[in-house]
Amino acid sequence: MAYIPHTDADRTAMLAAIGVESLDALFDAVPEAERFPRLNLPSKSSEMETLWELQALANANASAHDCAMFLGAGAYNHYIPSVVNHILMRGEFYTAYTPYQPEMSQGTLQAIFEWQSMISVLTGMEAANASHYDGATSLAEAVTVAIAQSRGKRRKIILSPNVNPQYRAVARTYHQGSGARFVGDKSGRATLEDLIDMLDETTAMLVVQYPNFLGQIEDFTGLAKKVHDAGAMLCVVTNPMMLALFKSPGELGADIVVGEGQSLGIPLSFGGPYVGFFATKQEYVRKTAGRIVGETQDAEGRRAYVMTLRPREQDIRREKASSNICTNQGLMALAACVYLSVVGKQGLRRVAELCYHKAHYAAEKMAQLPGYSVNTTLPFFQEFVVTCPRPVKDINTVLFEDHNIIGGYDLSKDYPDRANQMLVALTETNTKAEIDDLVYGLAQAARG
Amino acid sequence: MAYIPHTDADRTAMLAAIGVESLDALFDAVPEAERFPRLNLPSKSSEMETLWELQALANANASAHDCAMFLGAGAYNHYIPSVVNHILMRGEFYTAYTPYQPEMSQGTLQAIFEWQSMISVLTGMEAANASHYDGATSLAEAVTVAIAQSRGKRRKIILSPNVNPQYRAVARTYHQGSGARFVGDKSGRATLEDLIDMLDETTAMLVVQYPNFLGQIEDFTGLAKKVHDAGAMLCVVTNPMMLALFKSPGELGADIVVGEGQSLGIPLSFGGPYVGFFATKQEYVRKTAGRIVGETQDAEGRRAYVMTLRPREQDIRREKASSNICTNQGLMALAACVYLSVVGKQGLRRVAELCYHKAHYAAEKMAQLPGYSVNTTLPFFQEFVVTCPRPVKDINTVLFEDHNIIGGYDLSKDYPDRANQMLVALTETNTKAEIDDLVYGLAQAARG
Amino acid sequence: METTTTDTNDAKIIEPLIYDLGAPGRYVSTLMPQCDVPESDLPTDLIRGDLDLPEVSELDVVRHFVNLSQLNYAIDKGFYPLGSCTMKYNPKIDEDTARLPGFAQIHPLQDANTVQGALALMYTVQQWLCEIAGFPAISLQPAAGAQGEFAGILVIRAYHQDRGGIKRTKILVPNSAHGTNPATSTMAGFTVVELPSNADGDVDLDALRREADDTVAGMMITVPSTLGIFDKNIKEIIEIIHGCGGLMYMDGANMNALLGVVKPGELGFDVMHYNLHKTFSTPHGGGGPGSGPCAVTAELADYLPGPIVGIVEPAKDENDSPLYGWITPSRSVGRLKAFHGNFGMHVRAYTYIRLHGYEGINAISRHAVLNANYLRVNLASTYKIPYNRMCGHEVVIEGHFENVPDIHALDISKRLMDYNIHPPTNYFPLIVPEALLIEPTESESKETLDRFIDVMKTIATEAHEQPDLLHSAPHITPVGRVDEVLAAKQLVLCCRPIA
Amino acid sequence: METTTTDTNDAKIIEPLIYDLGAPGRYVSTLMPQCDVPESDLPTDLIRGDLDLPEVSELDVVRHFVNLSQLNYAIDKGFYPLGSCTMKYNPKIDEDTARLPGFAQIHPLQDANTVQGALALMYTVQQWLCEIAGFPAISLQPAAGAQGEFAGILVIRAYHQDRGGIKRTKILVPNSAHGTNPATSTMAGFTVVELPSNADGDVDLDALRREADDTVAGMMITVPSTLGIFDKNIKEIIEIIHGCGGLMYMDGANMNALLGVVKPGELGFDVMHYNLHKTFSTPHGGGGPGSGPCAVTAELADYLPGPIVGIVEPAKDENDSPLYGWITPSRSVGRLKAFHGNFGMHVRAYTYIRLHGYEGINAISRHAVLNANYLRVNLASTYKIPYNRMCGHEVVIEGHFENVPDIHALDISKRLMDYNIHPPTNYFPLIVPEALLIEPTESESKETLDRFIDVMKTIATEAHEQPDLLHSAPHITPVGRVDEVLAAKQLVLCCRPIA
Ligand SMILES: Cc1ncc(COP(=O)(O)O)c(C=O)c1O
Ligand SMILES: Cc1ncc(COP(=O)(O)O)c(C=O)c1O
Repeated sequence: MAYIPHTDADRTAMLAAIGVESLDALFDAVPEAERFPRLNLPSKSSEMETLWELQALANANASAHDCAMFLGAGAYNHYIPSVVNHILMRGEFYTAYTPYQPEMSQGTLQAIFEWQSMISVLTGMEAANASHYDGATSLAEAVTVAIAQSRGKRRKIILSPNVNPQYRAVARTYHQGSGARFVGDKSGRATLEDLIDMLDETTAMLVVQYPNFLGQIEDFTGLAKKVHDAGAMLCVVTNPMMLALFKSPGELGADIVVGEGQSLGIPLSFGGPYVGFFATKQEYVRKTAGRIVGETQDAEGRRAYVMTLRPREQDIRREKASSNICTNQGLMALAACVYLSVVGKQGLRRVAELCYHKAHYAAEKMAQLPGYSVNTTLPFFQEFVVTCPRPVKDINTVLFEDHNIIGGYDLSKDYPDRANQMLVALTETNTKAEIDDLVYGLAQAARG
Repeated sequence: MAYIPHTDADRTAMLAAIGVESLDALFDAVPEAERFPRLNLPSKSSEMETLWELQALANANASAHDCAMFLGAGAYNHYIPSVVNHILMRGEFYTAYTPYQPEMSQGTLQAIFEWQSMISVLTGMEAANASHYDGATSLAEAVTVAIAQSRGKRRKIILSPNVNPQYRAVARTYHQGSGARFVGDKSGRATLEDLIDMLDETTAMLVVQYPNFLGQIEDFTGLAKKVHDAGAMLCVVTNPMMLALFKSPGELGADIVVGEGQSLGIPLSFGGPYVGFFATKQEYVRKTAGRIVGETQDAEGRRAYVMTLRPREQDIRREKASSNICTNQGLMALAACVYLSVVGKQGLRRVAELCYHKAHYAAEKMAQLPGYSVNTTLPFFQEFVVTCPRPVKDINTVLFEDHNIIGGYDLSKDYPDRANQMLVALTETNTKAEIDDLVYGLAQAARG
Repeated sequence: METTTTDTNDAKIIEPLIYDLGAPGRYVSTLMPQCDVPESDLPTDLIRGDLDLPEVSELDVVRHFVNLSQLNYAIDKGFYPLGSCTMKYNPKIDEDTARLPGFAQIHPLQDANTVQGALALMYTVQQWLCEIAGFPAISLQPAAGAQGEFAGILVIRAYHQDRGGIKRTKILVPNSAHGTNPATSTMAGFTVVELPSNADGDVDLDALRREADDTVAGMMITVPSTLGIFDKNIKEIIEIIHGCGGLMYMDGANMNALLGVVKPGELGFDVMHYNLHKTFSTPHGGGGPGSGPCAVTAELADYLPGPIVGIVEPAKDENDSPLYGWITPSRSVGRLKAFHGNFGMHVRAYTYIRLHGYEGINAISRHAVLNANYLRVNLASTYKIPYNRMCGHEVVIEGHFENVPDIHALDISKRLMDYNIHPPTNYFPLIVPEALLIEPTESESKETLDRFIDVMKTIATEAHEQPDLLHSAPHITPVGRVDEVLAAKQLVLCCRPIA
Repeated sequence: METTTTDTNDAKIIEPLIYDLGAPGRYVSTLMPQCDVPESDLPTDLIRGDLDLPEVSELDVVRHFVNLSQLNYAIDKGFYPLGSCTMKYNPKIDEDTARLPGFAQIHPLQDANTVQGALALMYTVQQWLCEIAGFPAISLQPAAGAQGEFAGILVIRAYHQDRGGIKRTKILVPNSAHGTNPATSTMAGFTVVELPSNADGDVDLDALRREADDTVAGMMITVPSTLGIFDKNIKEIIEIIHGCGGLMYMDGANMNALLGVVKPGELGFDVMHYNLHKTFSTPHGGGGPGSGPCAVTAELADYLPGPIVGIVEPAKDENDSPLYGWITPSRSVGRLKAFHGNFGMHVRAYTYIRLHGYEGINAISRHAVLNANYLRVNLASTYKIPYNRMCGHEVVIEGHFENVPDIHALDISKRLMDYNIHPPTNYFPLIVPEALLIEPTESESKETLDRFIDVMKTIATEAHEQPDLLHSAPHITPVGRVDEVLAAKQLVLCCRPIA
């Protein structure tokens, strides 16, 4: 049956060896009343028919494959070089598990070590871990580190309202039992100065985003010093694609840098699997959660890699572990590692520049549209806010139905006072023709 | 540039080592007048844009992906299990070449050996080679063997008119300089008895097809004996999918069995790459062309595989070689080998049965259509001839435009007296719903 | 093919780091599209200086990662009986369906009406997983088993809080439990109380009764347990906990023993998580991504993390489809990650369940358990089996011998590598000395199991006759035993200088 | 990871045959769709009995072929300087484009109006290949280089026959030629006359003049020659052959030295074939599939094998596309294979040329030749280079040493394997003693070449100091030197008994 290789003869011989009459007799220990329930599932389907069914479901979606995509807000439609998927399709990578046995896992281990190194470089931090589930849970784990760093004495976390709303929500979910107190983002309008004013001796960490959720590059000059002076840590949530072009959070004085690695060669895939990265100073490494790979040697002095600082982890530390993370997003870290390798130093910068140029071209065109206005008070990277003459939902309906365009993100979903504000994202995949279509579509949609 | 890794520094150092000033200076030996012509080609394009361009070209075709497919006539739309492509995508297989160095090629060599074994089993012959370009060139190579077997004394080749017309054409192309004489298929209507009557002491080989081009299974009982009594060889062109269900050509007494392996896990791909197979009795092996892999041992007695009987081949025998074949269709043989492995003994039979049942269901339904008649005087496998009330071309236009169906093959292209005859092919991929649609479409098309 | 060369310079390096390949100034030009819009000025004062990434060709990259991949062992290479991890065959078709452009290229924030296919798929996966486990509600959001646990424990916490249960601060966890269980409980703010196991490997009921009071929020238990056995008293345990007002959490990492055998919801569990990357064969990816859906009783449904997929407009008739949309449970514990979970794993799980159907799903656990017991009875004469009774989908043995005290489970594990077999899980569960937890899964054949049995017996003989063979193992892997202490001491985590 | 185990039973078998895996009665049920039509009776007397195919699980299959693949060396693993074969990098994107459903799932006999995208692609490939080689007409039908040669020689034959040239029975071929050249000529019914090379490796002009009479149908020559050099007298050779009424055939297998450097059509050649699997990087596939388009002058266009793609209705205006269709040249030598050639390779070639553009195409040969000459100058001090002058894209050296007479090119080749490098082509061209024909291709980096040079020098030292190291090589491959004589003697070509 399907992937069960047993022949009748195999089954007979094996049951005889065990000394039972039937497969069902293996389950005598299971309470009889509940044993062997009926499963209300469809009947089996051949691979061919299953593929057809899945194709039909896939075709029932409008995708970046057949629409122009201007939606970002935390996930971006970048081009993925073919080689990334070819490497990911190697069974040696995707059908292995966590490299518990280093002698049989040097491929995975070295790739993670390389990914850690690249994340360190991009963020400007000394160390990075193997991965977290996504950018949001990386932030939640950063909060844990900050509280632990103060030995639990500081539990106030100041969140910029311009941090991705879903990340803030996840940090809160994670810490509903930990005693962390989140402040700063309630009104949605706190400025950096407001946040700095909240620093006190109970503050464990201040969290900003770079570029912020609205696409803007806020001026963080001097921020780190103020945070550190208050005895707190500075956490920067960031988009690694931007870091190809803009100063690293390390240069800005961050203590912990977290973010979402999806931009780096990972498909949109309706929101996952992605990969959260987590980078910090070497001094905080022992406080961080998750797998970390370090360099070492084998018995004959050959260079080798191995998961290190294992005693921090749940399987050894159990109820004293700071996090329960076990399985992470290994294969996605590999994808990003291959992406960063092949796009490389010059290529990544070029992709980032294209995002920048396309976004600025689009912003300029939209700024000229009657009824629309674009906020460009701060520098921006690939995303910006355009205020529309009508609710974004309605605009997007017109864009999709009449122009085959998936429009930007409706900011009013997270910021009630941002009615009619659309967050538009551009990547290197958006052609000038697509952008011009979008501008045209917006003009049409203005009329209602 | 693209896949050229040289940096400026590399180039400079290398030119210096060689002792020339520039890349162009490497070509002084090339006649100056013609040196460095302008190339009227498009400018370079990024991978992303190239992919888009190719997607647009691909989308400009109607394919079995989005139409119901009833076209066969030598290439069949079977389902290809996912695992086949996953194995084919392994760089170790597809970026290697002919296994000249067996110590570094045991993967390719053993896979070819396994493919040879499976083809031997399917055809019922003692030996098979690594592959030919396709079924048609396999037949052409069989003709060469037959003439060589008679030491050139016999050069008459009797071709059944029911052999695939393209195969017959290719055999003629190959032998325009070899002195072979092809007879039997001129009128297009010669019966098996007529062909047998043509046997004489100049006959090198008689060629029949099983199932024949019209899908029929002719009765070859006693044929081999008559051919052999005349001192000639019997060549059977066959469809390996049918051999999962029907008696092997070996059982029928064939001396050489050739055919197209596309049915075995190879995509339609607009006609290629496919894989020709060539199987024969052990006694004729030394006369055959193409790579052959044999079992042997290494220096330490480990089992190993190696290309054998190499002195037959062009690189060693040069102008005395019986064929010039060098590169063959190795990867496609691997595809078929994986296909036959995973579908296996029971699965292949099941697929063949499905083809049979679907074809018979379709034939029965069409036979009931006013204006259409189906020829079922002989048993058939997956293809049959339906005589239509109008030219097949017109019927197919209606089927395509109104019903999204790619109809059968227009036999009048090859057999002028078969006007209005359509060769319909069924595989396990044709659902009952598709067949019913086809029948409905044919009924509609009858009206004109 | 072995990649080590006899080149003395390279001898200490199996495969260079990607950073040590390539040359300054090298790049892959095909990956740099032209700019088709006017270029804007960059804000120079914000621009970074150097970007220390690899400078390699595409060929450099391909060779590097192909060569790295060959340093790995994997299910696609051979037997991988890593206990508690369910390393079963990953169907190749799953990889194809997850990559269909209509799945891979949709954005998580698209309007629901543009992604009805994806929502229908998730809804169906929710339904099927509910049906298999006997629960009415589920959230697909958790990204792995541990996050599924966390979701479930937060649900338990919220439930008690809503009922004023502030003094319910304890979560009971058997000492055989996976480390994530206690860690999860702590993360959620609970105190963990470890419960001893009895001589049969079952939970010590007396100890349980002693702890079962009104400070208990709930109990986390794995079924079958991480010792690979079905606790004979499972219904009694559930009753005891329910009796003191606690909720029962089932760690579903071992669901590969229960498919079609028993529905945890029907046994009386309140919350459970799945590991799709185990039971439903979404690949382990060298350490993820996983997916850990969390299922609950009707009473707890409103607390699930969200959003989840619901029907917002039912189908009008048989030929119509319902309209699917996102629904956030009314008293949700909140979102656990951005967006909606590891959708790529949901596609694979859908594919896998669809291929199997009820017939196949019913067969999986029966054969997984058959395989584990077959190993058990065949290894029992050579290795000590601490709980030698009918086991579930895995069996724990002890990797040591009375008369060769310096042979440890680790030595046996490393020696297995020389036979091209991945070791079982080592030193877990913690309560078994020198534990080797062996999980064959249903996708392994009798031939493979027979060879494993032979090899294990050979190793036992070797342990007695040539113990050094085990101590010096492995011998045929790309590297020999690696020095974990050195790694922690030198703590080299990055190969580049960071400014 | 080495797959050999220390298991004594398995020691002589690196990987079992697929037939030796599995068990009777095993099958993969997911590959057996249900029958949705009424089943018909089978004609029992025509049905075969046993079908002796493997009976394995999907996992058996995956492991078997993954393990087999790892026994191979490949471009994706390392340096593969196999002369005359142009083992360059195969871009991964090519594999994606060739698999697009709109290409992979179209039937070759579909009506032209349903496959306009595929025809447009083939038409464009025809145009580009014509442009690059300087010919006005081409057929994409030939499946490999040898078939391209055959097409070209048949064209030459037909041309002469049309002009009553029945006594033109000779094809001249330099003795450095690839074996396919003489074999092709014989297949087409010609007599082969081998021409000697002079001390410089060029064609001996005197010998050529002696043979150049009215019995000459044509001459086949490879440019650059298989010695890797540009014949200094190429224009004179062409003149001589044209002077005696013969036609000039260029074997284009070495076009990787000529892209943007010279157009053979402009040099005066009449016919030429390409090897798309060499020059245009469609992968070699472990021995094919290839593609060998045959290009000709206007005078010969009507003889090309067909059908080829033509424009049957020109575009009406700029925004319109032309209508493409099949055209069979009026005096075609006939079809060379069923359908229209290896279309999958045409898609890859299109992708490859499109990515490069004229800029990239112009760079390819310049760098291929740069690489070859760099190897030449660096190896010249260690190895004898019979024609040590500026070479094309490959260089031939002699793999032996005066003072160690029992070291042969083969020993050097086998020893290279120990350094994880694929050997060059051995013993070809035949006219060079102990030939090692080295073709680095443009996709290899200076670092790779430098390492190769180092290794070649090390091997030269080893040859003198430890010759047994070479004789016993290779040492690190899955099998050691294999016994070719035994293979031919026992002639085991099939592992199953055939009834
Ligand atoms: C029993 C048990 N519970 C929980 C987990 C945690 O699952 P995950 O690794 O997906 O977070 C595991 C897996 O390692 C496990 O074996
Ligand atoms: C010079 C030369 N000519 C012709 C050929 C034949 O090409 P193919 O192997 O594609 O038939 C080759 C390839 O091996 C070659 O190197």
